[in-house]
Amino acid sequence: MKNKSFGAKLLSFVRDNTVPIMFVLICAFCIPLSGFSFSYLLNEIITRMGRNIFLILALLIPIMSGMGLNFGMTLGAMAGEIALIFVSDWQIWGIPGVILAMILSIPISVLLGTFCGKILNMAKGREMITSYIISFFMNGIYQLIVLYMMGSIIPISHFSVKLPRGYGIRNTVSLLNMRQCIDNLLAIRTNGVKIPVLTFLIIGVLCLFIVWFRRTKLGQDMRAVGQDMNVARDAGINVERTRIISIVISTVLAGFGMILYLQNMGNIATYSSHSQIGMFCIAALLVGGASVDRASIGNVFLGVILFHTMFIVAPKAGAQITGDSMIGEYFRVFVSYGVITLSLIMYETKKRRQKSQMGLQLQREQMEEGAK
Amino acid sequence: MSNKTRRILFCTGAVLLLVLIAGLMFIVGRGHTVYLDNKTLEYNGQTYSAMHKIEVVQNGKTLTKLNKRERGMATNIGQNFKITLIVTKEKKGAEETREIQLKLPYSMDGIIINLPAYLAGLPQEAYLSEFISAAEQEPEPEEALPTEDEFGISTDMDSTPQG
Amino acid sequence: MEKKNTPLLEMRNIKKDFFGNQVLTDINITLGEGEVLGLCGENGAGKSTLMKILFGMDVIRETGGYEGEILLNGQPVHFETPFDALAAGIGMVHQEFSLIPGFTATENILLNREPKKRNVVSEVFGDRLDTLDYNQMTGRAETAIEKMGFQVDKSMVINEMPVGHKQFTEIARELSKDQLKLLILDEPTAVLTEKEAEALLESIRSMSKNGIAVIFITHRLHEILSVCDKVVVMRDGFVVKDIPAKETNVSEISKWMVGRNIDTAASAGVRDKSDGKTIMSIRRLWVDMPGEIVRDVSLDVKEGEILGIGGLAGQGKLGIPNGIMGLYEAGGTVELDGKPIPLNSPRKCLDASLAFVSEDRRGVGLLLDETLEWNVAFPAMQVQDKFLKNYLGGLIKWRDEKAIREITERYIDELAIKCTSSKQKAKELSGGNQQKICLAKAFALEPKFLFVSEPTRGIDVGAKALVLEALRRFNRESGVTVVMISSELEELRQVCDRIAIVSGGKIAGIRPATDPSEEFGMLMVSMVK
Amino acid sequence: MNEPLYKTDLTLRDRLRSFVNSFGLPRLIIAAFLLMLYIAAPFVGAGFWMQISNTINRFSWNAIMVLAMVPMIHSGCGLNFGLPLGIISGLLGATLSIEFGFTGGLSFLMAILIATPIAIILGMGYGWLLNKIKGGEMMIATYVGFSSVSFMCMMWLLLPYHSPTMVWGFAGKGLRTTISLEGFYDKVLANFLQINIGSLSIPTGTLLFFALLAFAMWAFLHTKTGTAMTAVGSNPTFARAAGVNVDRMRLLSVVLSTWLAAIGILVYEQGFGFIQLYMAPFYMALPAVSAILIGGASVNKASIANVIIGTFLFQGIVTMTPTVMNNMIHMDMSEVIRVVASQGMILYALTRRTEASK
Repeated sequence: MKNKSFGAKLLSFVRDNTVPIMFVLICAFCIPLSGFSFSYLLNEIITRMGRNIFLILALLIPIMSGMGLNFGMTLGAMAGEIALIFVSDWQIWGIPGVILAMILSIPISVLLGTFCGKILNMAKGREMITSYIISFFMNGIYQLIVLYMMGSIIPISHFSVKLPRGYGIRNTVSLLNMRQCIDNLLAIRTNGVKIPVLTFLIIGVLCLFIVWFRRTKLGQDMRAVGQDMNVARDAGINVERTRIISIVISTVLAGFGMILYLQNMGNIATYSSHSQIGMFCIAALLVGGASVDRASIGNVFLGVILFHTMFIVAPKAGAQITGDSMIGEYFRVFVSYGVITLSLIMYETKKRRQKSQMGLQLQREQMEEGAK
Repeated sequence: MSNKTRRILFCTGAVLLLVLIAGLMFIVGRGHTVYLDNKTLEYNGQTYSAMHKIEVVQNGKTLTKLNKRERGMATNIGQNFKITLIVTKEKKGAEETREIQLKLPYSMDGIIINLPAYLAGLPQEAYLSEFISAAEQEPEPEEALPTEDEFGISTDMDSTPQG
Repeated sequence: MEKKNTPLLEMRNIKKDFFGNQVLTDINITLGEGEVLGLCGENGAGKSTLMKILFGMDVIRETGGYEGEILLNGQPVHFETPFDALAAGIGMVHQEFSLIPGFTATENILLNREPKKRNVVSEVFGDRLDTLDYNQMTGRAETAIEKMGFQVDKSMVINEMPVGHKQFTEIARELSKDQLKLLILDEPTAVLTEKEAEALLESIRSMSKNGIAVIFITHRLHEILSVCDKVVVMRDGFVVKDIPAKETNVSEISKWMVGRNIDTAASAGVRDKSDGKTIMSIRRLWVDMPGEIVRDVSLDVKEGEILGIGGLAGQGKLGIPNGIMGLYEAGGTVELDGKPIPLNSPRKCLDASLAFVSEDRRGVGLLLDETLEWNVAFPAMQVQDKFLKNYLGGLIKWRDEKAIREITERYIDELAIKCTSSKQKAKELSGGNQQKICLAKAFALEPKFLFVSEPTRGIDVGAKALVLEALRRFNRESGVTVVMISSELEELRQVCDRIAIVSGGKIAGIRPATDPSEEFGMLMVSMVK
Repeated sequence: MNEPLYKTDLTLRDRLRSFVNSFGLPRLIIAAFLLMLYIAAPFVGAGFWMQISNTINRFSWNAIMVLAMVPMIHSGCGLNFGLPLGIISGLLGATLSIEFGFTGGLSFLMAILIATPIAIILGMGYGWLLNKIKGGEMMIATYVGFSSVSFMCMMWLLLPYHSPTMVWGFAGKGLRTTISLEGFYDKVLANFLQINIGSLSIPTGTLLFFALLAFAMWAFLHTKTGTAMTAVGSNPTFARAAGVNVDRMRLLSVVLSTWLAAIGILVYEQGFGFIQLYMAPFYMALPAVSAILIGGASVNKASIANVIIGTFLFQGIVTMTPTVMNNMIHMDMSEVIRVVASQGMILYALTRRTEASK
């Protein structure tokens, strides 16, 4: 009985962790092919961890409240970008600039998050596709504001930000003056590996916040709403409001995350930085073994490491195998989408697998009765 | 009800605190680019000639060494501009270390400071002037707007910020 | 523990109608502190409506409120929402579980009433950011479980619990409310094993000792007798009997439940077809229809008869036709005219000339967004290639709109369906007319054998008679064998030749429709699970 | 339970409101906006007939891809966000036809012939998948589309194409991002019976081809199978109880949709004059989805009229906004308007309650 259960355990472990295991294999295969040195790889991964983890953590709370993968985190990213545009226009540099941008992003994020949450409440049961379309819709509004209203209606004056035509923001806004200001403070450098200690501290604080948040009344309500909206409503929990709050928190965190991300990158690609960020964060989270209805901080860390290792080594490895560097580029894009597709399929099939078990049980019962 | 007023109090307190921090950051974080000139300047009929060499040190790091008629650049966050100058007045003359500290005007992005004039103790309007960037005056050729495909949705996957 | 002066609960002259349909008339109930009241009655007798009124459920308000008075401790009360009722000390355990599947028993017991601790953040953002006090939660859950007297693992996640324990968790939740004075239990033993049910009765007794009054709704009459102080029997929206439990017995109660004041005789036209040909034989059928599970049913249907299947709700009578027609997973053997019918395949059943009018009119019976024409003609078109014009040697099967309109109009006339035209959308019709469309749909198939499930549910009296008459005519004129499933025994007795009663998922007995109602009543409660 | 309502004693305002409700406010705004554009066009100097013929041209390119939405909406699979899968079949047909050396009108025919089996096979796989995940179709369809496009990005590089018109000149392998169709099937349909009156030019052939397919679709929906498909979408339980194989109907609808998408992209290419590979099909589902919604369809109801009206309105906005807006306010806000209008429309449709009324 015992050794059998070990085999069964192994099997169920593999089944529950298909995606991470697949990624470990891909990475194990690609790393030697890419020929990168260990310290280079480590440095890259640590940089990307500092850059991305905060953003990905923003996804956890909507998952907790049963709203699935928040493709609407793009909205938070937009809020962060708008805040950063203002800050660069005012020429606030360095860490004060980052702090100011974060404070500035809060009202914008809250506004966008409330909007998103309200719409998602109208589309219960298909939150994901709706939040996905919301991100496109808001992208249009974002363009309207940034490309046409900034400089003409909203005061923007600095030449390094504004387009020469008099309104609109440049394609790229340089953040040279706050580039890696947080990463570099307290950073430790050894053997060509830079560890951005302050960034990790901030991430640590956020992790603590999430752990703490789960133990609050609101966190408990969100978990209840996430598992069964009707029961939660019957118990007197304001379901709609709880869901909106969860999206608002996610949006605000995504805004902060985007600011941290961009201070590391050192410039804003005004019209495209945010457009793919949701997709990459979601892919990374899923690679870490999360699913549409369950995700932990551990998934986030594992996901970032595996996903970005793949991201770094794939182009080089692809070039090694096929002689064409574009193959690897396309491969990693394919894998990102593939992972999300796979996770969505697994989630949906799991939802309906539980059915038809009762029938088998009845049949068994009757057979037992017949045998008596 | 007192619970509610208490909450409102705390809430406004928190908002005020954030606004306060934002305001503080707004002042503290203002960045300036300071251009340091080692150039001869005429002021009120007097000539203040350039030094032979000035070494500019900021936060213990040497930023630049200026020979005659040269311009150096320093960046500064906030309005307190503090540098150390190691001045050699004439060729083979003695080195003289001067700590200087001056208030930068908030509204200026780029500031030119004429060091000989400053070292001579002239008033502010003499040594300090605003730097107007060339880029700001001549409009650049229109930047390419975001590329759109037939349907108006950007498909530039390759320009993902991840790279 | 009886205090005669002011009873805990007094319901006076409660009346309620749904859109002119009187469902409760002059209900008077009194209940003292710590008393246990057993409430029984057939489905549709008005038990749940009464409890909904008492518990302030939204449906009551949305359908125009109720008449009469409810007094709690002598004070008149009027609950707008269940939360008002809860605040006044009334708790209710519903038939469907209201539990969060991924939470532990403790978390569920204290759902939305968790003890909290203040902290810095909650001072700013409000008390929803208070942290939960887990120690106190465990303590309070423990107290509630102790009060109940049945040990439930308080740290076990609901998902992993046996069904009975879920039920007990719900009860513990109600008990954890300090203000609780009256607990309503709606068929709590339906999901319990015998042992658990015994434990539940024990815990009801202990609640009563602690001064909590209990209203106990169940179909298991012996339970009522063993635990209740008094029994209230309801029928057709009236209280027919209010009697101390000691003074009655199971057979009396079941008689009151089904008996009519004027015992409508079974229809004059009852025929005895017992020596006729067996057209359908069902052997060892099981059906997994949630809430209507069928276990090991064997049944023979004679050609040309109208067989009624009756029984209390949830006992499995609906599962029989749904299982045979392949709508729910089923097993066993079914033969029609000696030929076996494959289960789990609706198409094969329809091909074998079976037809089914579902009890779920809006979910299964109709295409609400389509025209009446489509609704009537669709199955016949799909199954028997009727109402089609063939082109290119049958390669193209074109819808024959004219034939479809003709057949629809024929049935609109025959069944007196009220509509603006045959092109009207099905969702715009009233319930009775929708039901007639469902019948028309089955008639259009011209079946040899027809299942009709709850044909009169939710329709008014006039329409009821028309529908039943149409069925009877269809049986007499076309010689079609009809199996009619209904919760209303009187209705079955009017139309059917024989009536089978299902109880606990099994056939409890088959009697001619002429047998007295009490016989059927006994059968109904005989094997209740 | 409610007797049918007879709307006779309603005030004008009520009627107006019920009209707005049934038609949908966003749709009304979009139609009014387009009307305004047409009225404004002559005043700002944009040639009216030019605009009309532009709109008709773009209509003829896109209408079939919008038509591809119809079967899946009918069978209750929702909006086909997985359209790129069908587009890929079309692209494979197009490139293979050229690779095999067909030219002129024949290359178009061969492209259709080659694309058909590919579309059927991919559609069957896709349909099988969608049957496994009933209820979550739209999100998964979106990502099936994305994954397949990014997978094909690799394939375009790796597949052994050799035709010099298609591969990168310097490497000798790997397909180019855009391939000119000159000498192949550039405008083969459009030039057939083309009508030119002044600045108005009508691509009769393409319109006829669309009309043919639209008629076929209309006819299909009037057959026994088509009726079953509609019933499956309207109420799957009813259909099952009436003996219809729900899964097979859904599968058929997905295959049909995929095939129409394949044909749609070929017609688009013949009008546009180029084959666009790699990431080009990525977001092609969205305009088609919003077009049919603008035309009056909902997530589970659509008709041929919706296709025609919707494509016309959508393409009208696409062609009119840049010129008219540019001339009016000297700001090219067309992209923004397009994005906001089309995504807003999809969002509106998604937030409507769409389950069959109960």
